[in-house]
Amino acid sequence: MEPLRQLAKEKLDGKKVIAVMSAKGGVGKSIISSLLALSFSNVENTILIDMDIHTMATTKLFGFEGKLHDVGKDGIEPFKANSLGIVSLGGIVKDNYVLLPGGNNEEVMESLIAYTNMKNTKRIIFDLPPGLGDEVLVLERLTKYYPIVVTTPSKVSVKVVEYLVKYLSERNNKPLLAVNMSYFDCGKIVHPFGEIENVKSLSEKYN
Amino acid sequence: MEPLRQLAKEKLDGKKVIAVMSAKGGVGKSIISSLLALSFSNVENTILIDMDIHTMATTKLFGFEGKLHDVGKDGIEPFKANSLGIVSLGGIVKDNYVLLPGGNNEEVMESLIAYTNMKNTKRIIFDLPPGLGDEVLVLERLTKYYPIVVTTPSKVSVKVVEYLVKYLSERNNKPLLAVNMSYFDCGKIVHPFGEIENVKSLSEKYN
Amino acid sequence: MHEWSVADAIIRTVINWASENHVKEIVKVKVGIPSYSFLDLEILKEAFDTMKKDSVLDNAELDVEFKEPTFKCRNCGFTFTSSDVKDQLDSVRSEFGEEYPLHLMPALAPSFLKCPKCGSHDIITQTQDITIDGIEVKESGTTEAVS
Amino acid sequence: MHEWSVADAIIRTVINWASENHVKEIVKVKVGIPSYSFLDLEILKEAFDTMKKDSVLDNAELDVEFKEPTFKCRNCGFTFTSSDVKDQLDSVRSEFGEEYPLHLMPALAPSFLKCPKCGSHDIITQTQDITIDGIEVKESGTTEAVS
Ligand SMILES: Nc1ncnc2c1ncn2[C@@H]1O[C@H](COP(=O)(O)OP(=O)(O)O)[C@@H](O)[C@H]1O
Ligand SMILES: Nc1ncnc2c1ncn2[C@@H]1O[C@H](COP(=O)(O)OP(=O)(O)O)[C@@H](O)[C@H]1O
Ligand SMILES: [Mg+2]
Ligand SMILES: [Mg+2]
Ligand SMILES: [Mg+2]
Ligand SMILES: [Mg+2]
Ligand code: NI
Ligand code: NI
Ligand SMILES: [Zn+2]
Ligand SMILES: [Zn+2]
Repeated sequence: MEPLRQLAKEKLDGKKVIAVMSAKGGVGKSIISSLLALSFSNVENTILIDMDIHTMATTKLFGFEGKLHDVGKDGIEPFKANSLGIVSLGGIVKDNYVLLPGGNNEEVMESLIAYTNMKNTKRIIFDLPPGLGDEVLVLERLTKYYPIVVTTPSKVSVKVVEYLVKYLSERNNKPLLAVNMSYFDCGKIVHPFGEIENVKSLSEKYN
Repeated sequence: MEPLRQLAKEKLDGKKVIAVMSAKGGVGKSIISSLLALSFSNVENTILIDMDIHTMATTKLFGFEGKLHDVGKDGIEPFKANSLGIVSLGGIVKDNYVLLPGGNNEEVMESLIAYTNMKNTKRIIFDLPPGLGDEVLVLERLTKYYPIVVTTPSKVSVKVVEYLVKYLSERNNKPLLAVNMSYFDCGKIVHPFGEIENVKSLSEKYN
Repeated sequence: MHEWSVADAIIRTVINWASENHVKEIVKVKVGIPSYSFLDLEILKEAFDTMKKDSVLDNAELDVEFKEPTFKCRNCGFTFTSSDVKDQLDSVRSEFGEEYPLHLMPALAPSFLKCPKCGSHDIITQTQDITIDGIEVKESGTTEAVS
Repeated sequence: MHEWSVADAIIRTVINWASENHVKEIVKVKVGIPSYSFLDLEILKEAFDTMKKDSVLDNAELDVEFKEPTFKCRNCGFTFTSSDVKDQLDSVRSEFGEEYPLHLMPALAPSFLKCPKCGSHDIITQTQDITIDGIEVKESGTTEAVS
């Protein structure tokens, strides 16, 4: 009997869930999940949940640093950025760092999901941390989700991200591959992290 | 009694240890630790150990993908890039992904250290993963180390990296802050991730 | 107010269990809670009694045991309990107020506690969150189901 | 050849323990090893006997118990042992040869094993690496020190 898991599962039941993922850090997961969530929030009630428990970038991106989530009878109240709800561990620990042994990660992640007030919410977007660990295992235990795997076109990033694409394909949970074509316009368009060719073989290999 | 930890501790005893760290992903830890290690290897016997067990970027940066470490009576033999020794979990799992619950991370990290052949090695450089978890705790359990904390000058990265700088300062293990001033020359010098001003307040705050 | 979410988790879990085991009426639910979460027993019971209505838990009583988990420092080996770090806990609680981090998420303990002997955050503990330690049903006497 | 590193870890740990406890001579060291690491007992004993020379372990015997840990799937709840995933283990061993990943690092098991029931990698296990389960000393009879 696992009360935390039970509550987390039931909270997500019936919601449309997207997970923005990558095995590599700094590829634009938080940027892309934020933009995506803002877009969806114009269409239906959406909450963005930041699962990166060590960086908590979302509070920094949206300007909620130093703020604490309200906690009511329905749970943790998301911060509001226009019509988008935002939940981050940063709204629980304020400006403290989060330093934890690996065995504690899953419980913190499950808590963040279980205790969020999701009433009237139709869509949940998860901003996942780098790596291939608890975040993937926890999500899979709790819900079906639509994976968006983010990479830059650099060769190293593409190779690292292939681990995750391979894993998801094996689990019959085929991802959408989002290539962060961050570019620079200084008279001509330049792509500092590489050209699209680096990604094509990955796309073709996993269809 | 912990045989794995005992062996790891004794392997590192008397070595000069640097840890290239950051709470944030994609800031250049692997790039900087690789360049640093190559430099030191021209001066003294040096091994670079990649502690990022999910991305294993070092095999990709140095061209050792698909290769397995030899394992002899003295342990795991580092790959050789000129005079630099390189140890990566990639040399144990080949091209398989590494997907693990958090509770298993520390044992894999301790194993990587414990079982490496460090005979005649004077300096160990650790390339750490993003986050603030087992990698920091494991290293602290095993050895004294010199921390190099890497950031780009972007505001979000600087804020995230402050967690680690704060933690290390509390532990009286003051880091060297390395700012990855990746720039673009297209007629004039441009810094896509921000200007040095974003870092100055962090430097001043933690001296 | 986090107590309401805790009650919600308990109720949903027990209802799910009752459904899977064809149980019609539950008399008592025994739960364990780490002492350092400082959950308010009165609020927890109030929330439980409010949310259990019109369910298989209608007549159920909530029996709460506050547990005193042992912490172990992985850096120096020292073991301690939350009474040994009372000053640290008080300090965090005063910084945050009622809904302090370990109230909401006991698993965050290593981030907020330092070993009283060596100062390290490298701390592990066995019990971290709410547990359901026993359920008594009406029908055939006592049934114990441990989480 | 990984057996040599395992012997090295055992010897250093026991020497360290003997030093801290003022023990002069050790008669037997009992160790536990997960079965799925497929360590070679003969090579392990050879390595132990070679490396123990001129130490407090000079006359010590190595007593090895291959343990059969239980795996639990966190996705569907199924429990199993390594004999239930023999085909998977054989497949990995044939891919890598003798120094296969779980030989070197038993903690990597979840990456290489899938639940036989649901196919998930979400697997936990209690025993993961080498343990020192007992030490017998010469002086005052049997002393048990469990890791
Ligand atoms: N398309 C983009 N254009 C400009 N900056 C970007 C873009 N994508 C990412 N960045 C920057 O790169 C850094 C890493 O992005 P982030 O979303 O935090 O990555 P992740 O969440 O994968 O670690 C941030 O400083 C971010 O501002
Ligand atoms: N100074 C730099 N110049 C050019 N590219 C860089 C520089 N620093 C980092 N990069 C690129 O940024 C990406 C992230 O760098 P990496 O060293 O892998 O970061 P981390 O190890 O912190 O995740 C890689 O694609 C790398 O090639
Ligand atoms: Mg990275
Ligand atoms: Mg991010
Ligand atoms: Mg990141
Ligand atoms: Mg890296
Ligand atoms: Ni409360
Ligand atoms: Ni071997
Ligand atoms: Zn301590
Ligand atoms: Zn299963």
